[in-house]
Amino acid sequence: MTAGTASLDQLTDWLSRFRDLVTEQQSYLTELDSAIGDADHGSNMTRGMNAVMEKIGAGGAGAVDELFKSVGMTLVTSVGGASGPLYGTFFLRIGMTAGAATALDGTALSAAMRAGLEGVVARGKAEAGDKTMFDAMAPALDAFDASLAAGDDLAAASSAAFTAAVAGRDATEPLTARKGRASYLGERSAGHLDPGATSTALLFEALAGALAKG
Amino acid sequence: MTAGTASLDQLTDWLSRFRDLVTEQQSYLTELDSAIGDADHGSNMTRGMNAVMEKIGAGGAGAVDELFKSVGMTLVTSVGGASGPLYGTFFLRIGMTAGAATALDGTALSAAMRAGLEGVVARGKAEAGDKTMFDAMAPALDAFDASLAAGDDLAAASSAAFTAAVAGRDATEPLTARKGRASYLGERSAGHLDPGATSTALLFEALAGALAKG
Amino acid sequence: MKKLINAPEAVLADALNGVAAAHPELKVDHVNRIIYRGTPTRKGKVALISGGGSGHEPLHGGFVGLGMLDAACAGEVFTSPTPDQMQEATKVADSGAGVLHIVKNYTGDVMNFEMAAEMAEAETGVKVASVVTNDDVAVEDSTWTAGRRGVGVTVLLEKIVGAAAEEGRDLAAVTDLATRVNAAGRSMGMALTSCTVPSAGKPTFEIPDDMMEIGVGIHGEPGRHRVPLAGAASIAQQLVEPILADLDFTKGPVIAMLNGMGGTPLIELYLMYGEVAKLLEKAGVKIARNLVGNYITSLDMAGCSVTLLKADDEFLKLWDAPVNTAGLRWGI
Amino acid sequence: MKKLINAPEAVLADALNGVAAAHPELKVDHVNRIIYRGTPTRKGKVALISGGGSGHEPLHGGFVGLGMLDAACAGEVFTSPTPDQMQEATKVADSGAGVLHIVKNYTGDVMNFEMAAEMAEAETGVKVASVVTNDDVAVEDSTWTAGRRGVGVTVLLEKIVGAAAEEGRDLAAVTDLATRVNAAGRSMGMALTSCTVPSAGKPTFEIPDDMMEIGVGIHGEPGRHRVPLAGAASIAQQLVEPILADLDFTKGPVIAMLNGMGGTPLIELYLMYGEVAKLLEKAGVKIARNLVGNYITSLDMAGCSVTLLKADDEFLKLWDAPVNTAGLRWGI
Ligand SMILES: Nc1ncnc2c1ncn2[C@@H]1O[C@H](COP(=O)(O)OP(=O)(O)O)[C@@H](O)[C@H]1O
Ligand SMILES: Nc1ncnc2c1ncn2[C@@H]1O[C@H](COP(=O)(O)OP(=O)(O)O)[C@@H](O)[C@H]1O
Ligand SMILES: [Mg+2]
Ligand SMILES: [Mg+2]
Ligand SMILES: [Mg+2]
Ligand SMILES: [Mg+2]
Repeated sequence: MTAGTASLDQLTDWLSRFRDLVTEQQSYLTELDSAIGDADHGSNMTRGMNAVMEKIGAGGAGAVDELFKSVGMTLVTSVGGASGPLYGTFFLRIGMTAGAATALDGTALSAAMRAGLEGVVARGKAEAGDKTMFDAMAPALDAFDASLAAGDDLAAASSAAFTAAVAGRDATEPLTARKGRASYLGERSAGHLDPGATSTALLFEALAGALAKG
Repeated sequence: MTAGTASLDQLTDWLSRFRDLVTEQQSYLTELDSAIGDADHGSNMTRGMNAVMEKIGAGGAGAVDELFKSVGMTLVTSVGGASGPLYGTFFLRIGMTAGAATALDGTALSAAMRAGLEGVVARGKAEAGDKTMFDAMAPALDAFDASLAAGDDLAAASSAAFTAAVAGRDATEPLTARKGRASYLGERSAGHLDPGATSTALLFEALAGALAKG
Repeated sequence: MKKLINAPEAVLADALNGVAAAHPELKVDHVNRIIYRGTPTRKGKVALISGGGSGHEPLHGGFVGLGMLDAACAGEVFTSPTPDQMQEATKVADSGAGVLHIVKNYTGDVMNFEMAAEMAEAETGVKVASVVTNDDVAVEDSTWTAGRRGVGVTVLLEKIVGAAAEEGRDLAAVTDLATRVNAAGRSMGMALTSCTVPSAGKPTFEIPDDMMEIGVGIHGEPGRHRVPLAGAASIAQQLVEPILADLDFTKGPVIAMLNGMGGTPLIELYLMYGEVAKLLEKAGVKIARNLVGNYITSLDMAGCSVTLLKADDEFLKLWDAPVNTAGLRWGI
Repeated sequence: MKKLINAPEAVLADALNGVAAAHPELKVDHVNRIIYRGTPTRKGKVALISGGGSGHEPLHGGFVGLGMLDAACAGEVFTSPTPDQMQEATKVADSGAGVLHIVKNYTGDVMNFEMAAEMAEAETGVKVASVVTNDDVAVEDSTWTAGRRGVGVTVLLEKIVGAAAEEGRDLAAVTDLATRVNAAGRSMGMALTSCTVPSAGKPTFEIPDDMMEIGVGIHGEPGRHRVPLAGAASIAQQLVEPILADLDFTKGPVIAMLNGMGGTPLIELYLMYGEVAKLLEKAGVKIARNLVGNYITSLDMAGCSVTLLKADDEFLKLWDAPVNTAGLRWGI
């Protein structure tokens, strides 16, 4: 189906942009987590992505699988909490699925991210509407696929994914949480954005930025 | 020397007025104690004088010694802190000095209160300028005696005592405390009224009220 | 934010330095952030490992020692530790008799401990069993949600199961006991104030002077309900009633814990315990043992929680067994 | 004011109810507000009695039991108990071997204990001796003033002297020991926030978010100096330096206590202990034993204090002797 590929540099740029975004929005993410969680999502994601960039900044990943397995393991071993294993598994599965390529075309990237999402679901058992990162991640991947299927290139597809992630994030606001810490609040969880869905929207903002043309 | 006597009823009225004044000014006394002490002088004095009025309200004191010994013991056993033993001793010594009279003339009342002051000094070792209740009590008794010596009656003498107590109280403000809790603050104790000197001014306000002419 | 810290990022490392300095009888792995007993696990003794986010002290590091845990993994404040920490603790503490992971029911803790167990079994063949505590009646129990939080019962479980491991029971027996202790306990908590997470720098929630949160956990999360501030007797009732409604505690002896959230002084905790004891007596609940103090805290939050545990003779005997940890000590 | 209480006037009575409910091994005289050991003082054993205003828990009631106090008198919050309470405790606890009154140096405490001793000796012939603790280096020592406050050393003294009384030393020996312990110890405290006295209903002092009080006691009084908020390492230095300047602690082993003021969580106390231990090591002070926790508090004040005690072999042996109280327990 697809036009263009994501190079190893672009994929590394994705991670770097994601680090910058969570760092910039650390306080905001923590504020969201204060309302319905335990006020650490911003510092968790910042700590994790800084560890990731330190690890891969050292360079040396010759292939996509190596890169993302290292990213996943670094998140798993540096974050903790719910987001550590979930984002960690997401990237680990991307690495396991992508293989020893040095670039991914749309189909391959889609398959890898899908595997990542499945990993998140395997770990966290979240379903649509539970008010978790799933609610931003699943629509983002659907939009990514739909865009590729419509013949768009990677830039357009990742931009569509971002838009869908933002919509998915916003749709978590009225929901009553059924998974994660926010579920302890019962109905009081409604009326707040989910912090994990918000960081996931940043994940796709970073992807769209990294794969944008020119 | 003196004109008029203080009857048992008037002396009881003294105590009752003192209770009313410390109750009214409980928050104020505690606020003063917050600045340079431990924020309990108002509740200490209120608790003590309420216990006193409950005790003597039951009636039955046939003589001055009985009345004030009971007042002193009640303060000693219900207040605690610094003010309990000090005010308690003040009234105990009044009782011990006054004897089984049913009224006190100026000379007798002066002698009794002097004995009370000596008791306060024996217990607390305060000297003039230490920033304690002594600094209101000693000038009040001096003024009381001077007024009587000048031929004034009890009403005028107690009013002079009150005026002197207020002046003594006000003079504690610039002092650096050398006794009591305020001494722990060192120079930071300067610039605040002493709480005990403030309640002692109320003691003489109550006396002046009780002995005022008809 | 007013805290006795150097910097938000350094809280955990600095606090572990203090633990190491204060407790020469413990071993602190500063790299992996694990607190061990000073002496290796006795051959044949099942090792007990727990862990969780920091900010709940003395839980869990304060419960490492004879009669309780073999090791505790410390996460960042309110953040579950990571699988590699738990895997390392599992490897080191195992004496060959297997390891029980004691996990409080939070999504992060459960996932990280699961990964750790997978890794430890796969890489080293250590037998790992887990128990997940979930005693908080403030949260509705449901398979569709994350379920109930693990709170106060975790403390009582670590003591009771720790004594059983010390006796030499095997991994299956220790795990079974842990499951039974968890099933027999219930908790309910409240907060007068929020706590402040160091990295967040300000209180997790704002609450007016005349309100309180009922049904809080131990992570500074808002509670189930915000209600008007009330006296101790009424607060006790709001904590005890949901517990008694959830499980019958009148059929035998009970271990009761009145736990402080970290910012509440002991005089208030005793006062609250007096109110709780009165209510329990009225309800026909017989308290055989009790704990009053700060055992599972939420940083500097002011508030308290009540935990009740149905305790048969087996539980009571294990409860009374010697214990020698920084946070609980008797009989030794 | 947010507190787990029913009413300001009822705090002490209600808290004593809780103590009685939580500690069946103690006897609580609710009328006289005295906490006794459950069993009468052994014939021939000197009785140790302490007491003071409430709000410093676990001090003193939490230190009643084998190896420490025989009785503790509880005053209103921050208000010394009254002579009749102390006299009653003295009468009841005396086994014929005499009674040592352990008094913290505050005008009120000293005067009330003096009156109690006079009354007890006059009315019942009980031999009463006293020791007045005055270890707070924040206050200048002078015969022209009320002198130094009694703070942290009181805890260590009650433990050490309690063990000596348990050994059967006579009143003169016990008193002499108490005097020596007091002379060998120094303390210094600080506060991040004020406490709130229940009857006052609001914080004793206001303090901005970027300031702290150095040289506070345990009654919510402002300190000697208000200085800019600093990190834990700097705070440790501001506490340790005046102590070391006042007494030489480098000549032998030392018992160190890092004490919380009531509103500071354990994780911060451990962190502070780490900083203090580092400074002491640098200064050549050898810590032989330590305590980290809330032992002598100031209601809900956030802050801490450092206490050092020069401890020779005699002190260390007595320190290590068994103790069984609500607040300190080991060896039994
Ligand atoms: N079971 C789950 N499945 C998917 N995502 C989850 C699940 N539980 C929690 N999350 C996500 O994790 C986010 C919280 O992450 P974080 O605050 O870092 O961890 P913790 O909740 O342990 O403090 C939530 O906002 C939510 O999006
Ligand atoms: N040695 C002393 N001699 C005389 N008065 C004293 C002495 N020490 C304290 N006081 C008085 O007691 C007052 C404080 O009383 P109060 O607050 O009730 O007791 P406490 O200081 O024990 O909390 C002080 O303001 C002072 O006037
Ligand atoms: Mg969180
Ligand atoms: Mg006072
Ligand atoms: Mg967390
Ligand atoms: Mg006082």
